[in-house]
Amino acid sequence: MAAQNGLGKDRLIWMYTQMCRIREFEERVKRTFVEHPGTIRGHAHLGDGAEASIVGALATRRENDLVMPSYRCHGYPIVLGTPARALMAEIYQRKDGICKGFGGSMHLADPAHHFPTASGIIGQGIAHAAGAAYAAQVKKTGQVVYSFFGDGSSKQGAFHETLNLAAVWKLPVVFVLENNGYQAYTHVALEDANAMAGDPLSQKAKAFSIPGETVDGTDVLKVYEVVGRAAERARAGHGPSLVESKFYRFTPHGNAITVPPVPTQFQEHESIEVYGNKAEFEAAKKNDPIAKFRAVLVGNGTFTEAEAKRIEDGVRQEMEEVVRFALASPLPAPEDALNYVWA
Amino acid sequence: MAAQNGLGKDRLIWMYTQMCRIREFEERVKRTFVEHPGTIRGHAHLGDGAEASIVGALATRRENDLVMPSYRCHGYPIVLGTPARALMAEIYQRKDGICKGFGGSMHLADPAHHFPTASGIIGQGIAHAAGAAYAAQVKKTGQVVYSFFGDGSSKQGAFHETLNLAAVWKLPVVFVLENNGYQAYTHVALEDANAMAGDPLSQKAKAFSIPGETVDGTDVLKVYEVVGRAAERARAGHGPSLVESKFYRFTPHGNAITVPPVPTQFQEHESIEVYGNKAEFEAAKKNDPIAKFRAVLVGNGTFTEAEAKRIEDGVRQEMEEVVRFALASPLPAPEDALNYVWA
Amino acid sequence: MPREMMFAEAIAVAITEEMQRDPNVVFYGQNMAMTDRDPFVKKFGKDRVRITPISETAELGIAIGAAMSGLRPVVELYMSEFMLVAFDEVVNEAPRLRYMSGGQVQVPVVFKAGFGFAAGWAGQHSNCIYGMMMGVPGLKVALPSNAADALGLMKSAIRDNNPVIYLHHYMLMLDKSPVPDGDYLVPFGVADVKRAGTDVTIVATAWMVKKSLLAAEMLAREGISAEVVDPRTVAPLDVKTIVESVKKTGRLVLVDQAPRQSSAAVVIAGEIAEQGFKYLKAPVKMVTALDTSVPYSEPMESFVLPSEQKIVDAVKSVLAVHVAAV
Amino acid sequence: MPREMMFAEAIAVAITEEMQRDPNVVFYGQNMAMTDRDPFVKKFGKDRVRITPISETAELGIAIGAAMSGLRPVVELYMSEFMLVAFDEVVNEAPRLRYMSGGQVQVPVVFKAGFGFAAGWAGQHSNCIYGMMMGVPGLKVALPSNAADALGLMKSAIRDNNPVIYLHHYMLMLDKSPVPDGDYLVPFGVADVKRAGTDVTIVATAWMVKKSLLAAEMLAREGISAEVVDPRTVAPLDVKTIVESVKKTGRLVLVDQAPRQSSAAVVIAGEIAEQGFKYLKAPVKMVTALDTSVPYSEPMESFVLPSEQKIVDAVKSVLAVHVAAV
Ligand SMILES: Cc1ncc(C[n+]2csc(CCOP(=O)(O)OP(=O)(O)O)c2C)c(N)n1
Ligand SMILES: Cc1ncc(C[n+]2csc(CCOP(=O)(O)OP(=O)(O)O)c2C)c(N)n1
Ligand SMILES: [Mg+2]
Ligand SMILES: [Mg+2]
Repeated sequence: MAAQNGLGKDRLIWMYTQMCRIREFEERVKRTFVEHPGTIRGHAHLGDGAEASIVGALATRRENDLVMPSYRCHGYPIVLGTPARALMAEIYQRKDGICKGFGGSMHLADPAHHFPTASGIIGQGIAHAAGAAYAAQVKKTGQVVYSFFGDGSSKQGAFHETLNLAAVWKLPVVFVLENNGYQAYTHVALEDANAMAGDPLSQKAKAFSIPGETVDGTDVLKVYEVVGRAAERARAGHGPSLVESKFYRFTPHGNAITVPPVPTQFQEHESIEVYGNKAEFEAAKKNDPIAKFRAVLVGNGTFTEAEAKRIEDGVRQEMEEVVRFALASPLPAPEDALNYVWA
Repeated sequence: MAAQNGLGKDRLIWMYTQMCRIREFEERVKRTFVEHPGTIRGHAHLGDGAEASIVGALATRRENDLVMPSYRCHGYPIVLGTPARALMAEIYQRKDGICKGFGGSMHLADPAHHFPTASGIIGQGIAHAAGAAYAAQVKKTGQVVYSFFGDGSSKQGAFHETLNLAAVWKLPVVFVLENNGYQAYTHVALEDANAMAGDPLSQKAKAFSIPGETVDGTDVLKVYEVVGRAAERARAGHGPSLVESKFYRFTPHGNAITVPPVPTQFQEHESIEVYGNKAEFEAAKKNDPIAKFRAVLVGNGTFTEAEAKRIEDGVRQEMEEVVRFALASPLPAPEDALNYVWA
Repeated sequence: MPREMMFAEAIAVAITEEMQRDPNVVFYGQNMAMTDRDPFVKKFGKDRVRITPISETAELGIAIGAAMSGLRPVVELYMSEFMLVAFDEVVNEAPRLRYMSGGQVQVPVVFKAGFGFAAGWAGQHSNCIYGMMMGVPGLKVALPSNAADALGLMKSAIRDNNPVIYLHHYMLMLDKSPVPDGDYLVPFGVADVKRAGTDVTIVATAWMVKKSLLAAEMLAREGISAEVVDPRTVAPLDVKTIVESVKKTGRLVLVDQAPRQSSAAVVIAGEIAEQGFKYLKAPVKMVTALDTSVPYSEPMESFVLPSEQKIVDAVKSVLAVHVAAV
Repeated sequence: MPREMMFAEAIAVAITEEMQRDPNVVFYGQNMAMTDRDPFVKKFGKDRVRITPISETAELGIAIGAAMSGLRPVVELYMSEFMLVAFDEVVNEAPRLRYMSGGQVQVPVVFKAGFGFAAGWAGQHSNCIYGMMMGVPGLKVALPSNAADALGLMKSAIRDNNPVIYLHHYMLMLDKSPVPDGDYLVPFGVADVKRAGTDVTIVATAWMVKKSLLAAEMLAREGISAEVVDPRTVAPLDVKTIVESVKKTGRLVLVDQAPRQSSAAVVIAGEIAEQGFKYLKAPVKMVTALDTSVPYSEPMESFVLPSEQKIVDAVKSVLAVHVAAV
């Protein structure tokens, strides 16, 4: 087959595989609430539906480029090479967790794999990402920093202040605004002035005189192309860009919030639970980024139906072991809590 | 003569008079640092250069419309009808001050004359103004709120958050971004991404899908026209607009900051003091909004040279008495400080 | 006769009743009032009940501006840490504008937020930040520990002409307790003796009151009579009632979910060191969170937080000290 | 032999020396480094020395992100209240990211700001907000009171691998005092006895140290020997040294420019109520700002702030109490 956007067969298959790994990982997180109640505490936010956006963006990375997502952060380290078991173990509160049980689902971090930290406070991570870009600029490392945040987060002052300063300093950073249609239970059209007016959220870029582009975040190759342009612009020293990647979140914002010991699980998606709009949800499901990419790759002969199945089986097996490992991993000792307060 | 933009002779003369009153008031504040050292404490910020912008904007007010400026707030209440002596007395720390000596230059307030408060913290007053507009909307008072803030303040998160929310709620507020070229000692081109790219700051309106317009803030009639449009839009229930009013601040940001008892005064303008750019300053002085408006009014026969002089003499006399009153007013009693902590 | 109410329900009832009583009361925040089916929207309409973007600075600043124009906004913030991105509005605008204007304006706002969610929310969502809001002249802070106080303090907060931070503890939200009938108000600055005792005074707020009462039970079984005092508001702080109790017991244990030096406990201890010193028969003892952020994993989280047993041990330690030994 | 230095100069020297020593130290903020004529820009260039817009959240957040990538940013904030618009970055990001990551990152930032400007800056620019930053695990707070400490604490702050809030008092900026030669560092968490005495312990920070030393002079003339202890950092807080002093004097006066319940004084009083109780011969006495915002007009401003005379009176009041009377 012909390479897609200069992506060879192996790379395309790698991309598909990563998308499947994210989906399967999140499925297992969700199932855990049912199969092993109490194993996951607090609030977990899943990335299913974002696979094309995450993988398309990260596929444009060069070695050492940094990634700073929001608290909805499971998918990125999976692609960056963090052992999935260390991520699941963290979400399961275990000693073998990537953060040794200190952070949990909202605060995964793996600097060794170019993922410094994630903040649970809306918008603040955008500034942290720009800071990493400032360090790259001062140290002349040639790194580009990928900053991921949600549509709702673009209403936080940190977004505005950071994009202006990043533009003024021409920082090597790509701002990916993940528009999944919702801010928790709030539809974007209820809280964003651009959305309310029928304008794209990428129009916010005009406030900073930087490029702003909206891309179909369910099309991994389109995301690769648009984010790739922004990354090269950053790498060339021309400063930041804003990319609005539009896709749909397939599970609700997070597991239901309640007081222990009341068990918590994922309910129905807000479109149905809150707005009674089943049609919106069904339409989104029909536009599954993984199914779409699979069809493209089978269609253009990148892999056969059978090869695709083999990949998917492999991923299922990997995540089966990931769950087994995480469940078997010991909890931290109580007094471990005294570590890492001070550097 | 023919009425200008539907403004009759009396109104035009009123406008000219208010501009002169602001200028003369600020001149007397500045002189006070020389003639009566120690009379004014802390940090005073003057509005000379902004007269056309302030008066042109406020001339579009209907009765009961509210005004919320930044800490650079001397000019607005002068136009709104606050006795200038109560303002000067406040700046002089006196008991007869409009805030009884509690607020000072940065925190003038006169709700009775539609000026609720001014915050000394950058950007926060923008949100307070939107709040007043929200109250007007809920109570259906028909009021429009005028929010004034500087070019530098448009880089504070509060600006971004407030304009989005004001647009989403269609609040009756007009946002006047006073671009006087400087944020304290920082030239706007050093800190604003739009300015750096040669774009107008009014372009920030695109981030909120609201009208954004830039106007020559040294031309009182142009300001009247542009702000008037925005005010009517707000009054009609169509929501907020952003107006960038461009003018030049004639005195430095504020009196020099030092530790008492070291005397403080106004130094040279930053353009000279910091940037050594005398040309910029001279050019601005040649474009004095008051001299320009005076020429227009004499030119079109609104008033004669002699009538103009009479107005200017009257204003000088008024401010002479204002200073005398403020100097004569007693200081508050120490224990007065215990008042007004709780409502 | 009193009604049984869930803590969360008591808050909703208080806001509802106050909105019915006063048309100037408005209620807004994130992720509420999404649709017309929302109970508050149904009752009070979309002008008075609104949904906001994730814009705390604008949300709180707008409340302050609206309050100066005659409204009495109640802002739903969900978690108290979300106030930190807009903390200037909380501690440097709302409580100062009246004073700086020489009494010309007032700022009757209620900033409502949950806190202390000890359920795996980790470092940024489980904190107790009321200590940061104490000693800010012009600002009040309420910390209810049961449904009756939750209802009565919210009603007082909404009627107060000053800015009030109303903090409800997540771990108490589903607890049921009796609430007096009628228009029940709880005054600010009046501590409540939640359990009378003679041997030792335990001062605690919110969730720590529940833990302290359980500890008092355990102590009672050992013949130790503990008095549990709940300040209910930490600003204003009712030092007098605490001093009265210490005068009786001579011994003071302070329980607080915050790390020691950011706690209300240490402030109260300081006040007692000045105003209650002469009644103390032993050093005060603080039972607070350990000096760490809140970890995610359960064993570590419970290790750093105060527990009934830690309270019991603290009480015994102060009882072990005899005047002679001092 | 020691150099004489102005307080402000000592800070600049410390930053300059540390920037020369370590290329990872960067320095930026508002209204600094406007032109190439700026001394820091001249020495270190525009990559390491920058001017920023009025965007504290971005300024502090960028510092945190850069610190996790190996830089050691010093952010110039001018007035400490300007941190409040970005307070989440100060108390809920910088001190928490290392802990939440299980020790994988560190955040060596210095947030530098002036405070306490008692010169007519009124309600929003004259405050003492260090109390809000105490007891936040992972966060350090320095409050120098003379040029030597200003220099030595800044150097330690820049070399510290944890986030440090460095607060310099405006009223001290022009004061000259001796500074030891060489690479002078002042350790964190070590209080300094600024004046030795035997009758009473006065604990004070920053400008209040200056006032307390003047008060001690006045007391000396009346034959009263006051020991003045300066914690120098309120996080970590050196309680031990204070207890040692109280052990000697038996009496404690705490002086603080903040309103009582938001002061470091009340925290220290609380610690002493637990750890120093047995040495106290009299109740502690706090001399703090009155419970108001800071008014603009001079007579009102000085009325609400602590003064030498108020300190002297407080010392006499605690000396008047005799153990017998307790
Ligand atoms: C300052 C702040 N306010 C509120 C919250 C609560 N909160 C957590 S996630 C979330 C929704 C974020 O939506 P969006 O930015 O669109 O990201 P998404 O969850 O859709 O990926 C909110 C409001 C927070 N964490 N921080
Ligand atoms: C949050 C905050 N940061 C910094 C300051 C200090 N400050 C006071 S005025 C000012 C400059 C404001 O410039 P601009 O908004 O352009 O208004 P102008 O003074 O030109 O009218 C600054 C930075 C402040 N008051 N608040
Ligand atoms: Mg979203
Ligand atoms: Mg300006």
